[in-house]
Amino acid sequence: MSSYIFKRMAMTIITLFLIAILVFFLMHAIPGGPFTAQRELPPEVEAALNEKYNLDQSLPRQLISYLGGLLKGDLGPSFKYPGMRVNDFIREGFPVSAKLGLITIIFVLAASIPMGIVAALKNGKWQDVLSMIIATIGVTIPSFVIATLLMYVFSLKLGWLPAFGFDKPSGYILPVIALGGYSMSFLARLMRSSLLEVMGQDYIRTARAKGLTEFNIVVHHALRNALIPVVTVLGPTIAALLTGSFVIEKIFALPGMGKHFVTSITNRDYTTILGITIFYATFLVVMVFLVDMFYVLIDPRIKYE
Amino acid sequence: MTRILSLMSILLFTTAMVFAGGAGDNSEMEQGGDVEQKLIFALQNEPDGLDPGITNNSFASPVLLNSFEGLVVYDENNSIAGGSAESWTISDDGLTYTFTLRNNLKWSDGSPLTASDFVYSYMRVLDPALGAQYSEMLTDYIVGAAEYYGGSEDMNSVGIKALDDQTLEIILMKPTAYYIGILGMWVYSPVNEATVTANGDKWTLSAESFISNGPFKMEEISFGEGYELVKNENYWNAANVKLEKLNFRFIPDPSTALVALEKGDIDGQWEVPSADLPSLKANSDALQIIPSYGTTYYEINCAKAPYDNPKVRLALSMALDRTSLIENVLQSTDQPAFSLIAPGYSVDGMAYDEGRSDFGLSPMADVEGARAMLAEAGYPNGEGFPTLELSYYTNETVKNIVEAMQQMWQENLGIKVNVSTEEWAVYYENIQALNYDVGAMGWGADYMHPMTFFPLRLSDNGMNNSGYANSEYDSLIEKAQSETDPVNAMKLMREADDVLMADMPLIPLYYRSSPKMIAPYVKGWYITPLNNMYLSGAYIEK
Amino acid sequence: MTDNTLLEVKDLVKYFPVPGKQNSVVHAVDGVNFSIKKGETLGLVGESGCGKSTVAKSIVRMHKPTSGSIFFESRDIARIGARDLKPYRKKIQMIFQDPYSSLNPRMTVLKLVAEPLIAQKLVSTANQARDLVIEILNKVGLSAEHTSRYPHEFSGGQRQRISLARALIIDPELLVCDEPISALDVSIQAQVINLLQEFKSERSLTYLFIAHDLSMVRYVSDHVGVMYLGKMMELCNSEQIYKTALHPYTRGLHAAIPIADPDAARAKKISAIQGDIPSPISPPRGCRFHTRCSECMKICREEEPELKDVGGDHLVACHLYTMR
Amino acid sequence: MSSLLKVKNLHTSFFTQDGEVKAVKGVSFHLEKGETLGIVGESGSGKSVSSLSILKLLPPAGRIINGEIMLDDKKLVKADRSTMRDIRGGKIAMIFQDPMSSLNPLIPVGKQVEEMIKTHGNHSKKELKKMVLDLFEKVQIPDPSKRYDSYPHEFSGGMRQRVMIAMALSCKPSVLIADEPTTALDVTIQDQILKLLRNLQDEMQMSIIFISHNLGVVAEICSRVMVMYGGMVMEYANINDIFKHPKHPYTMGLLQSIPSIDQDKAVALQSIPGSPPDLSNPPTGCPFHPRCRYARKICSVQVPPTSEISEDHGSRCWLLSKEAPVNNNPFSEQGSSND
Amino acid sequence: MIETPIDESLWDDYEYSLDKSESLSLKHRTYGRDVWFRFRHKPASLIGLIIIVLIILFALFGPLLTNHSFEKQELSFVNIPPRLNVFEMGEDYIFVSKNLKPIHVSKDGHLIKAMPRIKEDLSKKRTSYDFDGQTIFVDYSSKPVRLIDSENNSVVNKKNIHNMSYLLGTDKLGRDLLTRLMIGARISLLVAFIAAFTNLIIGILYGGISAYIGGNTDNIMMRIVDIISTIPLTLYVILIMVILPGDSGILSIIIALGSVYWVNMARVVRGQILTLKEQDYVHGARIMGTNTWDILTKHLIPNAMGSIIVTVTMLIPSAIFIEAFMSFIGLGVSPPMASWGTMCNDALEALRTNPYQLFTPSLAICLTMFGFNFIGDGLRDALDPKLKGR
Repeated sequence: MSSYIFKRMAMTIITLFLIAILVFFLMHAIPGGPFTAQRELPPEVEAALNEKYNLDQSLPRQLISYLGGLLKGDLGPSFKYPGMRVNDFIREGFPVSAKLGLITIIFVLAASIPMGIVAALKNGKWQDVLSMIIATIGVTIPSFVIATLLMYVFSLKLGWLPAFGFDKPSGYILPVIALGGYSMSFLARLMRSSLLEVMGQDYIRTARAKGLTEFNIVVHHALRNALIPVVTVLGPTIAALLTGSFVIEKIFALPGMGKHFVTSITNRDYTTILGITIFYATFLVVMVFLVDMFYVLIDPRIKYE
Repeated sequence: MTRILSLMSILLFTTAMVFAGGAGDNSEMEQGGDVEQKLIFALQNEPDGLDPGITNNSFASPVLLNSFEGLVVYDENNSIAGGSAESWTISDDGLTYTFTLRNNLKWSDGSPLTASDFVYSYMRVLDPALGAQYSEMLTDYIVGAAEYYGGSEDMNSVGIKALDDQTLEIILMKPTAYYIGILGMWVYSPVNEATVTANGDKWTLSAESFISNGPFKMEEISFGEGYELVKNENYWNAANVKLEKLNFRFIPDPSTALVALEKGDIDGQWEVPSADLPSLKANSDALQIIPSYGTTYYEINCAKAPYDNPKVRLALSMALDRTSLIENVLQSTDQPAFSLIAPGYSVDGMAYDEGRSDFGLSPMADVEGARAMLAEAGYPNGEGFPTLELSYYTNETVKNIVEAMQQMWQENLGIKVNVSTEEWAVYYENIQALNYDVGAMGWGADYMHPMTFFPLRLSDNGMNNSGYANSEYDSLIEKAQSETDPVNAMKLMREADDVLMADMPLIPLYYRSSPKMIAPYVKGWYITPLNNMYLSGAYIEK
Repeated sequence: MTDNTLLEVKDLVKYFPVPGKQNSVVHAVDGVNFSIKKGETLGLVGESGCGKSTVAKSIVRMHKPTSGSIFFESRDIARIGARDLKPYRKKIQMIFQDPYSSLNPRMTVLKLVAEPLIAQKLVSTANQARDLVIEILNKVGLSAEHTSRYPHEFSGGQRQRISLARALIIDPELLVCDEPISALDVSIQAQVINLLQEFKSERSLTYLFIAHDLSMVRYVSDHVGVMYLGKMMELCNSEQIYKTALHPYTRGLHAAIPIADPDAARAKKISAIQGDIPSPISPPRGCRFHTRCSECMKICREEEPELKDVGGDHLVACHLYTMR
Repeated sequence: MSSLLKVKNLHTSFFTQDGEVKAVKGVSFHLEKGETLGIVGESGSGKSVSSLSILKLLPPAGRIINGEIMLDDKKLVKADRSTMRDIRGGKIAMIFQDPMSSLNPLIPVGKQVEEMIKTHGNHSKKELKKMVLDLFEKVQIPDPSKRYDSYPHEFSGGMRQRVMIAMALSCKPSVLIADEPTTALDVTIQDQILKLLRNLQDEMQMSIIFISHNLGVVAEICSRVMVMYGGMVMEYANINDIFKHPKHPYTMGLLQSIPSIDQDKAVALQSIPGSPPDLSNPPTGCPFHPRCRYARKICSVQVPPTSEISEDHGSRCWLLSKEAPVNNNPFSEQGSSND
Repeated sequence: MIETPIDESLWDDYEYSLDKSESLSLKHRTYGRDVWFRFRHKPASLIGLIIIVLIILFALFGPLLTNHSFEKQELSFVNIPPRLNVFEMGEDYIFVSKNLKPIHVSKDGHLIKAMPRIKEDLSKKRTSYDFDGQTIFVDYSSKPVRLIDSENNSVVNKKNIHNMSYLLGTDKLGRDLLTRLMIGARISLLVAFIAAFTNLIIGILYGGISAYIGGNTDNIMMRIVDIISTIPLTLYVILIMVILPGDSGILSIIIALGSVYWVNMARVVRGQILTLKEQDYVHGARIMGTNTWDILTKHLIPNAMGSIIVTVTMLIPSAIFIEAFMSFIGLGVSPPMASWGTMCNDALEALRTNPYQLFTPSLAICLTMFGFNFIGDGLRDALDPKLKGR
């Protein structure tokens, strides 16, 4: 097991470095630089900035010094926000995104799994149809439309909920729904089909033949098995939810990390692009790894050696 | 000789000013009972920094102008008034400015603020390593500054001196009548040497180290979320500062901010969604339309055929129905523009644009005229005219205008127009590289003087991205810049304006106004046409 | 071996890596020797996991053996590359156990049965192929109208007959049958066996017939080999395996066959072989069967018996007979 | 004496997109205390569906259309859920063909057995474990206390089936339905399981319904046999009659398909031609007639009635009717088979 | 036992025939038909199919039926909703738009013309307009906006009529929303289909090769997939927009989607091929000497097609989704072209003022996704070999 984990980690680090290198060259390939502005900078300033941020060096040298910093866990200074470091962005933004993400994950799980279960157990009945209509709507409407509509209805028309920010706990409600809507629906559908499949398995028939109550069968026999495919998609989903969403953070004015995914690119804030991507990739890899480890817990058949 | 420039521009902006109902006299008003004196104001974006010496980011302006105070400020009449300086004198040759600071000026941490602080701050801007984005506001005017900046001269040759603790002297290279207006920019704000030295480039990142000298001081900085400022008890005029708390919240989506405003969660917002303007105009008493000293225009690539032909450029300009663009597309209260230079500046009661030519343009499209002009240029009915590439940067409002312009040109001139968008960084590189036909652009004034616009078409100016060069224009501007008599200067500028617009090296579209949402119970604020908001006298009255 | 030996397997070894485990392997086949004469049928029996299928798959070169040789028409095909193998692909065919997974569900019967013809470039026109297909289909009891149908429309027995038609359409020399009837209903098994027997006599085919059903193996085979945990335990002609089986395992297998005779069946009270087959990852030392053998001796636990001729072309790997 | 379990005129259908598929068409049988009833038939004959119908464990598309199932005096067809739950496992236990898929892969086997006991009675935790270990011992699982915490995938097929048997026996049911319990196993293991079942039955005096497609296996364990084809009972009789005096062409065909020990290799096996019927498109009349070598025209027209040969022996074949002609009739004195 | 005597002739020998004994399902269906049969027996999937067909028809032929062009702007008729709340002034209907311009509307709901403004009186918050010689006023000093006729009387009669000139109303540049919706459908579906097609090709090739070769090649190829899937899409899109010549918004979206979005498909195909290549019929084919190409094209890919098609139907909505998202962050098709994504995005801004502008395009996106989702669900079941024969 430990040798497996070690191997996996080595692989992960190599992958992350490759991602860093690829993104590095990709972002330098796009035109425009971090200091492009309408008011042309005096050449002295530009030279000073380029020197300050190492941009006067050749790309490979920049890359090497960046990777060197990366090894020490330093994601470099932001080009756009003087004095800020990319680590600061993550330190400031990630907890916000993560908190929203965490609540969203709880909401997603708390809503999708029961929904999927009900739909599967009432296969073909109105509960199923209703759940699946909700779930289909959830996967069909883009999150920015959901977010705007929710705000229009609940903040503007009804005035029940704040339109932005986390100043009040109720401020979480709309972003959580908008952010989690898609995952919730997707997982509900997955849960439904997975549970439907499990409910057709022989061991469920065995459990019935034992005289177990339907509740017992679902809870003790079907759910754990049905959760396996759900857990598989949970890794990337959790990673995506915790690292924030550009759209939701923009609409609800949340000081999270998600906006950096887009703004750093439009700003050509090179270090931020790299840092955010690497942070996300690391997070993703770790989540996928945790999911794999979680398999070991729920499925005795899986062993990593 | 003391002269305070009068920069009133009411005449042209009657329309708008009526809406700016919040502006007004504040001294007599009583504060409204026990209402909490707290203002929450939404900004669309996080500024890229709060170092007044470095940033030129417009999102920083409401914060910087209310937490720092330079030597002079713009008052509610857009006139220059004393800020940290109580008074000043200008030598007869127009080169030496001597400022007398107010007594007992203090930083927000209570330490004394002296003339040498100003010297320190300005010299700091003149260090290229700082990366000051407005450095030319010093190097272009102050004697020795450019040389020091370029590294060829030492500090002592720069014309900035603290004569004593309360007296500051600035010596210019050449007489510049509008220099005092430039001094109102935040790049001329003092910064506290102690905190800058102690914290380096991080001094603006935490409230403790963010030491300022304006009416408000920083209480909390929440990165990505907003700034909380409180009244600065050490401000010289603290007695007249009524707001106890001033919050700036970043709400990237103006529609969200609007919802929040209508719910009463915030009291004002910097950007108003343009789509909501008409209904806000009809229904909201919070909408304030502020005249703005800026022009939205379109760059034409004068170095490229057929746009190197002034007739073509004029035809393009004539074919646009500016009124329809403003009323139907923007649904705003902007004014049709016929020149690069926005109106709003006046000298001795004479407005800059009084009696100005319309340069052959009219508020509605002059289809006949435009066609004739294009035919004269060799393209009757647009025949043989290459496809016009109309570029713009990713922005919703610009997109609407561009789409409407596309149709106007196609219909009115019979030419084919292609529209393409790029995100700003790419777009601007293309514009700079003259890799375009016609492209969206605009200019908002830095200071209240037409000279903030003219350099845009100087042949050697870095911001002239049109490939246009006219030595006559260049020399007129040079003359105007050093003309100390404002009336004469205006004449020269008007001449230059005529020379410029006869060549039509850009398509002026409209002179901007700037809509803001500020709840009606907020009083005592004012916003200048430079888009500078001053809240030192603001208060809540419910 | 005599001249008319078609296939000779010598010291065949096949180990499979255990997924996730670095240093252990599955000892699927661990040194097996046998040969088949032209026109004869060799039956291989044994419990699941004894390696009989691996032997079959090695012979058709579904995988490369770890070591050992497989002489087909005197040429070792155990380790030759895909190109050299091509001529043998025509001569050796195989029928699989599961009639459901061995036919591509997306192909019609015509395409399925014609596939080997096309792969071996034996026909030039579609009509020619079609005629050949119908001819062979008729032989296995199906008709021309079945050609446009898909496998899922057929029952298991019918599919197995399609598989047979498919394997035989290119006239192979050797047909490897990997448990061809064990997935079929009893009433159908006889159909397939009868077809196999018919073809054998008609085309003088050679079979390697793998099954776990001893009575069927005896019926179809000339010689029978009994495998256990990757080893050959006993090898003799089919009459001997039934009447004078020597190895305790063979006898046990024999006794385990349910007899369709209620009186005889009821008489047996204790099962013939106790326990489970051990893991092929770590097979027992000594005789691999010793853990379940009722006649286990001390030597059986320590020394592995060799497969030895005890006379009459009867080979057995058991210390009971090496002692003598 | 009333039978322990009685099934009368059972009709079970599946409702698919292709329409109704009649899997069981009027099956009747009874099961006496302590006896083993074998149900023989090939895939699709309706044998498994019949047994699943008894416990109402049919997949969602399946439904009992008609008929009566009586356990002692309880009517099961209309029984409510909680009654059925008591019966399942408590009165009637079941084991299935594939012990791998029939055990929950994520739960230790001990727990799975324990769960069954817990459902049908009140026992302390300690008792429960003890009972499970005893059961494991009884079904000859070596080293029970160690195996208690093992997962199904760590077991061999035979061991898994022993677990299933232990589970089935845990509540001392009066009826055990074994649905092809040895089909997936090797002969040696099949032999062990059969012997185990037989010994356990002797010991516990329960009744068994043993379903198999293999007549040999049935011979080992059953006292009475019922042969099914196309959803109908073709013939029923005690074990000796079935093997020695079969009265149905299908039964006869089945018996002849198995090579006997001294089968002459030169003689071809006697096979039943053709293929089993497609249930969604069953033949008219006797379901077996397309493959029957004795078939008459009437066989394709009308379903034959069940003729009682003796009290305990019946067969559904037209050739048994009094009017049936004698030529090529294996059941008449003169025509009995000469081929 | 048998009561009625049986007709003698019935005792004749039954004629044995091969066909009858080899019973086969009467309902002989080819594979495709079989799938179709199972597909159309699910009402939801059928509804999905009908929706998609209707949308495609709508996109292809709809623009022929409207008398508007998708790009023609009528700047005097901007932001006119589909339902008009008009003032009844004698025989005339007058609609006052959101930007407070009176528009003359005919009795049957056709927009006639916007009235020229005479004068705006800001202090009284009323504007005067010339209505065929009469002067009327729009008074917005109080809510709701009032219309005052030439005699200085407030017009009180109001009525809701349907906008017959623009059935779904106009957008912010006075273009017909219905026509734009149709054109938008073309773009959105085009983006979706081309993206799906590109993904199909790349995904199948990549996933197929990776799985077929296996071993270290597979390992490396899958690592590459991992890497690609973590790199921000925005970065690619900007890069691609820059590399491609100026005006090709759609092309860059398609290329962006096509060049990175295949990773899911590759994973799916790989998973399928990995399982399939261990199937007996694949081994069988190899034993027969079938070459690799035929094994891939005749055995592996056709059998993986089920999951592939299902993935594609799920991929199409996600391509529409991404196109919409791109528009949201400002990287959509170039104007005056419309796509549903850009329409949604344009309308979002004006949601408070003109909610109807968001309604139709987002409904269209929803319906399409519903359609594809249902088709995907239906196909998954229809193609699932496990369900065969049930």
